[in-house]
Formats: sequence, C-alpha cells, structure tokens
Amino acid sequence: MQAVIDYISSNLFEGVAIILFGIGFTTLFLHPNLIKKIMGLNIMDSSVYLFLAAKGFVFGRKAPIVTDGVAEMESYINPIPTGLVLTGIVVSVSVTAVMLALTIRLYWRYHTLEMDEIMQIIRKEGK
Amino acid sequence: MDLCTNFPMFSIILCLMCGVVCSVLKKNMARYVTYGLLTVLVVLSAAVLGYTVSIDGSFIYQMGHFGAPFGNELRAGVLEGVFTVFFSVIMYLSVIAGEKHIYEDVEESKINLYYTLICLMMSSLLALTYTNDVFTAYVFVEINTITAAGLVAVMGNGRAYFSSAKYMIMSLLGSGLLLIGITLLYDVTGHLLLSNIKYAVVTSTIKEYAEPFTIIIALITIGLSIKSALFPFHSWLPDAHTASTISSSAILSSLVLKAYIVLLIKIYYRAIGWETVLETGVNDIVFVFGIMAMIFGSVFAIAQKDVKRMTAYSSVAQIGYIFMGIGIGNAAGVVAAVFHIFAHGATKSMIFTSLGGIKEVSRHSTKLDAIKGAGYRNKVASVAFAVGAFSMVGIPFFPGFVSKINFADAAIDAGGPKMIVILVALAVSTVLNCIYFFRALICLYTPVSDPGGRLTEEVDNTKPTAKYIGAMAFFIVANLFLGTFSDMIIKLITRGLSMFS
Amino acid sequence: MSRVRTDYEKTLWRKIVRFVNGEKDLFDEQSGFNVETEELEDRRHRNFFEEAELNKKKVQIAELIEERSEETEQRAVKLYERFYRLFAVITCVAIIAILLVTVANLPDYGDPDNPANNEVSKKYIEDGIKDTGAVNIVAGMILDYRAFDTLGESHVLFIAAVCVMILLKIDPDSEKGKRFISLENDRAYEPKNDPILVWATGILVPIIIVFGIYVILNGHLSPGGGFSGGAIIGAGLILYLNAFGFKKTERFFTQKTFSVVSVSALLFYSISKTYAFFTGANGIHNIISKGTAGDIISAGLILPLNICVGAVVACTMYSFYGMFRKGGL
Amino acid sequence: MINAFTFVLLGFLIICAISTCFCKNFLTSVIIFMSYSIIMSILWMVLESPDLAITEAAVGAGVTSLLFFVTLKKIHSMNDKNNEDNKAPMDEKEKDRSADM
Repeated sequence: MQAVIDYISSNLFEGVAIILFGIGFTTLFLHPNLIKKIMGLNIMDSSVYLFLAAKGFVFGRKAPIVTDGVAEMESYINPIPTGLVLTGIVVSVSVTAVMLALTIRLYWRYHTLEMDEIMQIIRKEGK
Repeated sequence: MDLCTNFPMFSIILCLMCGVVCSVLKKNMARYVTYGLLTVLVVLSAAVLGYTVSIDGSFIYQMGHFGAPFGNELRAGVLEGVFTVFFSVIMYLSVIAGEKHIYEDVEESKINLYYTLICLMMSSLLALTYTNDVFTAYVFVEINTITAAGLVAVMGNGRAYFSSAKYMIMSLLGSGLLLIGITLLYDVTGHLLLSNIKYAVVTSTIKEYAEPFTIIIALITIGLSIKSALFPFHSWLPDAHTASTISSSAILSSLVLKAYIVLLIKIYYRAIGWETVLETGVNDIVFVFGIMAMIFGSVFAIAQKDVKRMTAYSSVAQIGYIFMGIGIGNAAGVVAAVFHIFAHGATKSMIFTSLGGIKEVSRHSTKLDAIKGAGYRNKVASVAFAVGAFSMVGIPFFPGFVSKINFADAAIDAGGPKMIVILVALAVSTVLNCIYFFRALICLYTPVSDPGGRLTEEVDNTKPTAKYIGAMAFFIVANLFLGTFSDMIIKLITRGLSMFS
Repeated sequence: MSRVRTDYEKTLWRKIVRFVNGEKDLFDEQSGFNVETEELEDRRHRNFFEEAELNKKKVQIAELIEERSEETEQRAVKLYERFYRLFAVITCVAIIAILLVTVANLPDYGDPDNPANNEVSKKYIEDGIKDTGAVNIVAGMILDYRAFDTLGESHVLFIAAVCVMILLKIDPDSEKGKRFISLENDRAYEPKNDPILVWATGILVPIIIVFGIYVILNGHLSPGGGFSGGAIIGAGLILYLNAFGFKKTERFFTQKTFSVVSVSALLFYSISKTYAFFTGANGIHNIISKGTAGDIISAGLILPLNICVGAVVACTMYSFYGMFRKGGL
Repeated sequence: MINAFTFVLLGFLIICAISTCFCKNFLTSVIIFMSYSIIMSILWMVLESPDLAITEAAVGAGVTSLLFFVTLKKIHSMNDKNNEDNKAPMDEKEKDRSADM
C-alpha cells in the first residue's frame, strides 16, 4: 500500500501520461475504425507531450519568461521540454490532417471506414 | 574552416527550398529543378566524401552561434559521405527511370507536387544521415513518413489510398515508440545531442538509471524497426510497394527503409555506445527477428503470383539480412550490414524500375504468366532484372554475393551457436531466393506465340526512352561497380564506423 | 431470480448510456437533431446522379462482402485474426506495464537536481536575453538556439498541406472536376445567411484575428509565438468562411494567395536561417542587432521569423479546411 | 505539492481518453476529444508552460477538432443510422482508374 502511495505521489503525471499513451497506442493499433485510429494517434502524441512537460517542471519555479529582470536558473523551469513539445504539437496536427484526408478518400472509394472491410473488398476486386 | 564543411547544411536547406519552390512551378519546370537539385546534391555529397577522406576524419558543423551542448549540430564523416552520395545517386536514377510512368500515373495538375515531395524526401534523407541531434532526427523522421505516404497515395486509386493509410498507421506506431524513447533518453541524460548523450552515458550520470536505459534502447529499436519493416511488422510493406508508381516503389524500398536503419546505427554508435547495447542484449532480439525475416520473407515471396509483390516480399527478407548483421554483435557484422544497405539499395531500386519497363510490354501487368516472353520485347529492362536477380541470389561479381560472403565472415568471427544459425539461415535463404527469382527469370525468357500481334503492337507503341535506357545502364554499371570494387567500399565503411565511436 | 424490469429502457442510466452513445437527447424522448429538411435537400440535389448506378455498385460491394464471408477459408482467417488480436492486446498491455514500472525508476517529478536541469537549461535561462534578445526564453530557444528543429517543423506543415492537396484537390476545369464539384456541393449543408451566425461572426472574427496578430507580434515577449498565433488566425478565417461562404473568402484568399504567402515566408525563413547558420559556424559576426530586450522591435531575427511562421501556419490551417470542404481554396 | 485540482484534472483526462475510444457515435467522441484537449491545456498551465497551453488550445481543441468535424460531414456520419442512402456516389475518377488495375 505504502509503495502505491509513494508511486502515485512521486510519479503522478508520468503514470497518467503512460496510461494515456497505452490507451492511444492500443486504439491506434487495434481499433478497426479509421477515425478512432486517428483519435488514438492524437491521444498518444499528446500524452508523450504531457510526459515531457511534466519532466521539465520544477517545484516552486515559474514559467520561463523574464519579466522582472531576474535571470537566474533558480526561478524558472526548464525551457527545453516546452520547446520540444511546441515542435511536436505542430507535427502531430500535420499528421492528423494527412490521415483525415486519406480517410475521406477511402470513404469515397469504398463507402466504409473499417480497415478490415476495405481489405476484404480489395482482395475480392483483385481476383 | 574549409568551405566544404558548409556543404551538409547547404544541401539540406537547398532541398527544402527547392521543394517549396517546386510547388508553384509548372510540371516540366519542377522536373528540371528537381534534376538540377539532385545533380548539385551528388556533387556536394561527393565533395563532402572527398573532404572527409582527405582529412581522414570527421567534422562537426555547428548550426548557429552556439556551440556543443546548446545548439543543433550536423556531423559528417566518411560513412555519412558515402551514404549521402549513395542516396542522391539512387534517387536520381529512380526518378529518371520512372519519369515516363510519373507522367502517366500521376494526375496532370499534381505532377509538380510529386516533385515537391521528392525534394523534401531527399532533405529528410540527408538530414537523417547528417544530424547529430535526436530531436532533429525525430522531426525529419516525421517528414520522411508524411512524404512517403504522399508518394504512395499520389497514384490516385483506392488501393494506393489503402496502402498509404496502412503505411501511415504502422509508421505512426513506430514514431510514437521512438518519441517516447527519445523523451526518456532526454530525461535520464539531460541532453539531446548524440555526443553529449554518449558522454553522459559513459560518465557516471547514467549508472543509477541502468534499468530504464535498457527499456529506452528497446523502445528506440522497436520504433525504428517498425518503420523499416522488420519481420513481424512488415505487413504494410508489400501493399505500399505494389500500389505506388515505379519511382515511388524504388525510392521506398531502397532509400526510405534504409534511412531509418542508418539512424538506428547512428544512435547505437554515437549516442548509446555499442558496448552498452551489447550489454543490454537488445542486439540478440534484433538478431532473432532478422533471422525470422530472412526465412519468412522468402517463403512469402514464393507464394506470390505477381512479380512486383514478390520483389516487395524479397525486400522483407533483405531487411532481415541487415538487422541480422547488426544483431551479430561484432564490428564485422555491422560492416556487412552497412554494405548490404548499399547492395540491396542499388539492386532493389533497379529491379523495381526494370519492372516498370516490363510492365509496359506485358499488358500492364506484372503477373507471372503475363510477363512471359517480355525478355524479347523489352531487352534493357529484362537484362536489368536479370542482373538484379543474380545479385539478390548471390552470384559472384554482383553486390549481393559480396554481402553474403561478409555476413558469413562475420558469423565465423562471432562463433558459437550464432555462427551455425547464420550459416544455415544464409544457405536456406539463398536457396529460397533462387527459387523465386529464377522462376521469374525463366518466365521472362520463355518464348511465347503472339497470335493477334497485339504484343508486338504494344512493343512498337512503347519504345523505351533514351533516359530510361541510360538510367538502366547506369544502374547495371553501379551494381557491377559495387560487386567488383567492394574492397574499397568496405574499407571506407570500416573507416567510417571507427570514426563513429 | 430478480424481477424482470420492463421499463428498463426508461431508466436514467439507460438514458445516459444512450446519450453517451449519441443516440438520443438526455431528456427529450422524441429525437435529438431535427435534420429532416436538410436531408431532403441533400436527396434532391443528389437525384441527378444516376442513383441507379450507385445502387448497383452498392449492391455489388455488399455481394462482395457476403461472398467473402461464405468462403470456406473463413474459419481459418477468423482464427488467425483472433489470435493476432489477442497477441496484439497482450503486447499493448505489456508495453504499458513495462513503461509504468520504468517510470518509477526515472528521475523524480519536480526535483531541481534532475539530470535535465543541467548546464544547458542554465545557459538558456541565464544568458538567454543576452544571446537572443528574447524575453520569452522558449521563443529564443526554438528560434535561435535550436532553430534547425523549427525549420524542419514548419516544413512538416507545408508537406502536410502538399499531401492534402495531392489527396483532395480537384481540378475545377476538367470534366470530372465539374461533376465532382456539383456532387459534393457542400453549400447545401450550410444554414444560408443565418443571422445569428453572421452577426456573431462579424463581431468575433476581427477580435480573433487581432488577438492572433498580437500573439504573433509578442511572441518574443509573452507566451505564444508564430505557431499559436497562426493557428488562432487560421481558426478565425475558418469561422469567417463558415459564416459567409466561399464566395466572400475567395475575394481575398485563393490558391494563389496561399502559394505566394507560404512560399515566400518559407523561403525567407530558409534564407535567413542559412545566413545565421553560416555566420555562426564560420565564426563571422552576426550584424543583426538584438535591440533592447523587452521592446517590440528587438530580438534580431526572432520577430520576422515569428511573423513568417505565423503566416505559414495560418495559411496552412485555412487551406486544410478549404481542401477538406470543397477540394480547393 | 500536488493538489486536489490536479488529481481531478488527471482523472478527467483518463476518463475522456477512454470514452473517446469507446464511444459509438463519432460526433460525441470528437466533442469528448475536444474537452480532452482543453483539459490538457489547463494541465500545461498547471505545469507552468503557458506557451504550450495557448498552442494546444488553438491547435488541439481548435483546428484539429474542426478538421474532425469537417471530415465527419464529408463522410456523412454527422447523422448516421437513419440515412443509409445519403452516401456520396462513387468517385468517377476512381472507377476509371480501378477498372484497369
């Protein structure tokens, strides 16, 4: 019991991020529906960003914007994870847009969003 | 500081700029810009290679005004030079050989966008080779993924869309694992530059995080091997390679898959340290999957009726060779794997482009019974296919043979049970390769009667263009070069790998 | 044995379940949306597209699926799929479990002595203003210290826009394109000149766009920057498009605008960064002055780069939406 | 150090993620996904990263969800079930091309 409390108190954000990563990963991998897959992708990506942002956080420090002329490391959090996440968010929105465009195209062609059904139709048409 | 050291940065940014410009040009202009760009890239990469060979060392190029741990960096050594020369040459030849097919397969108003994608793909290949920073690598891995999906989907039919979606999904799973691996790596080392990570690993900083470190290596390895279609994750590869236009197939199989392996080797050597990887035993897992890929890829290939699909499955087997070489765990194994990257890249792109020529004279099909007698209808393409088949099977004087010899050498170096497994797998795989490649070759050169004269008519209509013949000839020369002057290249690879650590 | 409840469908829980599934409104027993008029219009405008042929094709597809399911190999395939699925679920659960255990061994959350809080972040924070001139250290970091990542990232957006164009762009001059446009005429879905929407948009859009511009211009002074500001402007444009339709937006935003703005912004970005990289690597003094920290016009190249990124992001977001809506801008 | 507010937000985050994946109706699940993004941006505020909060609110909750909505409109699943024949006719170009495949 004590171990669980310790775990939660010291790794709350990381643990939640990993659980979200698992949910997103499983959805992207296993859900047959394309729209759900894309949502899983978004959840997976943003969970990694949550993890990264949590790793940059330091207790009692502020956001890295120098407003009062004090530029000491002891008063600001680590800016690197923030920068990386900023890059990552834009990457994931581009990937999402491409995937959604593919989804629309597939729907126009096959009238379904389930990958399994599309595969069956393709196999049948190929014969 | 010499001017040559600026060339890696110039070549990457030139690719990005040309890609952006191509999107607003007319189709022919875009083509000329792309060819010009690729010519310049060959020259620049060759200059970098020559420079690194002449100083016999590597150099670090600092991107911006801030040095080692603070800014981005590029790094170029002999191995990077060889890789970039190889990438640009193969890209050039694939695009030229498939030019006619691009104009036929791609919609009229989107041809310039196809060339845009080619330029941007090239930038990501170069950046993945040169970069010295894991997060930059992640960004360019994503560029590579999106452009590759675009290159597949550009064909514009349902099958292409489906393959593209499948490719994207598998690839994004890989990116997710890679990203979380990079995140954890940053967390335990506090750096993003490869050399600084290695410093942190070697000094005591890492000791208390030994357990997560194994997981990190495993995550990065799984992520990148999903993206380069190692055996259990290969299901997207045959679809994507079959559905796209000829150039895209060639680029996908010979460059895109290889760029991730280059990145993996780079991370192993320059960030984590080869000894650390061996300690954790991740290479043994890679080895097992590599062996499985070698056997199963060939078995699946035998089951195919379509030559293009068969070639795609053969790629699965060849990727297995490369991972097996990495997994052996000695320096000779990695050298053999790197040489096989070149051998397979040169050969597979040639086979795919030659299939484009064969397809034209066989009623637009690459089924085994359709291509019967194509050897007499399109001579250049068939000769190229034969050369490719010889190389993949492992006939002497062709690159595939050299890499097989190297793998066997490395296995004998390693000794123990691994040696026996590798030698048996190599033998079995060679026999299986023989079966399916020679079956295709025999089909190709079986004379057929031509009752309605339809086939002759087709042949008359589709004379191979001068560009196609030139590209195929160059491919054949490149393969023979790789096969006969392999000593020199292996020496370069060994030199480059020793600079890595 | 418990009593069978016949009124199960009426229980609150069931209602909530149906609400979550989107089948029904929570309290309205009748139906959620009133879509009948819309539907009618849809049908009417679809009528002239060979409904017969469409139905034939649909029947064919249904047959294909059915035939497939009757085949004898079906059982083996199903078994294989089930096995594959089980294996995949086990893999996913194993990955989560391993990662959860790994997390416990990582550096602690919020600890100032973590390996990540090393000399790199110290340098970024303490010398950030002197080196880059940006008060917002994150902006200074992504646009100056680690500019190469950001350069790649803005090209990722551009590539995504190119891919979406390849997938969805329709040539309005060709025969097929004309057919397609009339077929997918999505003006039919919109409420036409809805007064509430039009008025609200008229008030909101200027505010949204001004706020976006503020975020971009203050990227080096306050939170935000090119990406967020560009996304805000893009969202504002999309709202405007939704309220007033393509006719009005085409007056100021066409395919040409998109190309000109994004290409020139990206080229400027690449060229200025080439200059910075070249001078940095070769030890040449950078002539661009940093200005006084805290002013709007300061921080050297960061402000123009933020504007470029903002322009690219806004154009890309709007073009995504336009491509999705009608296959063109 | 970690207060009750954070606990509630993280709990919501997990609930939102799970219900996004299991919800049958696409429209509902996109809306839940939107709220997931907004909670995420609040969490980034808690983690002292206002840059991320602004970007996620604009990109994640704003543009991504808009793209999802327009996709749902295009694939006619905004009001599914009751209009089976509301699907778009097969793309003509596709038909031509798939014929010779």
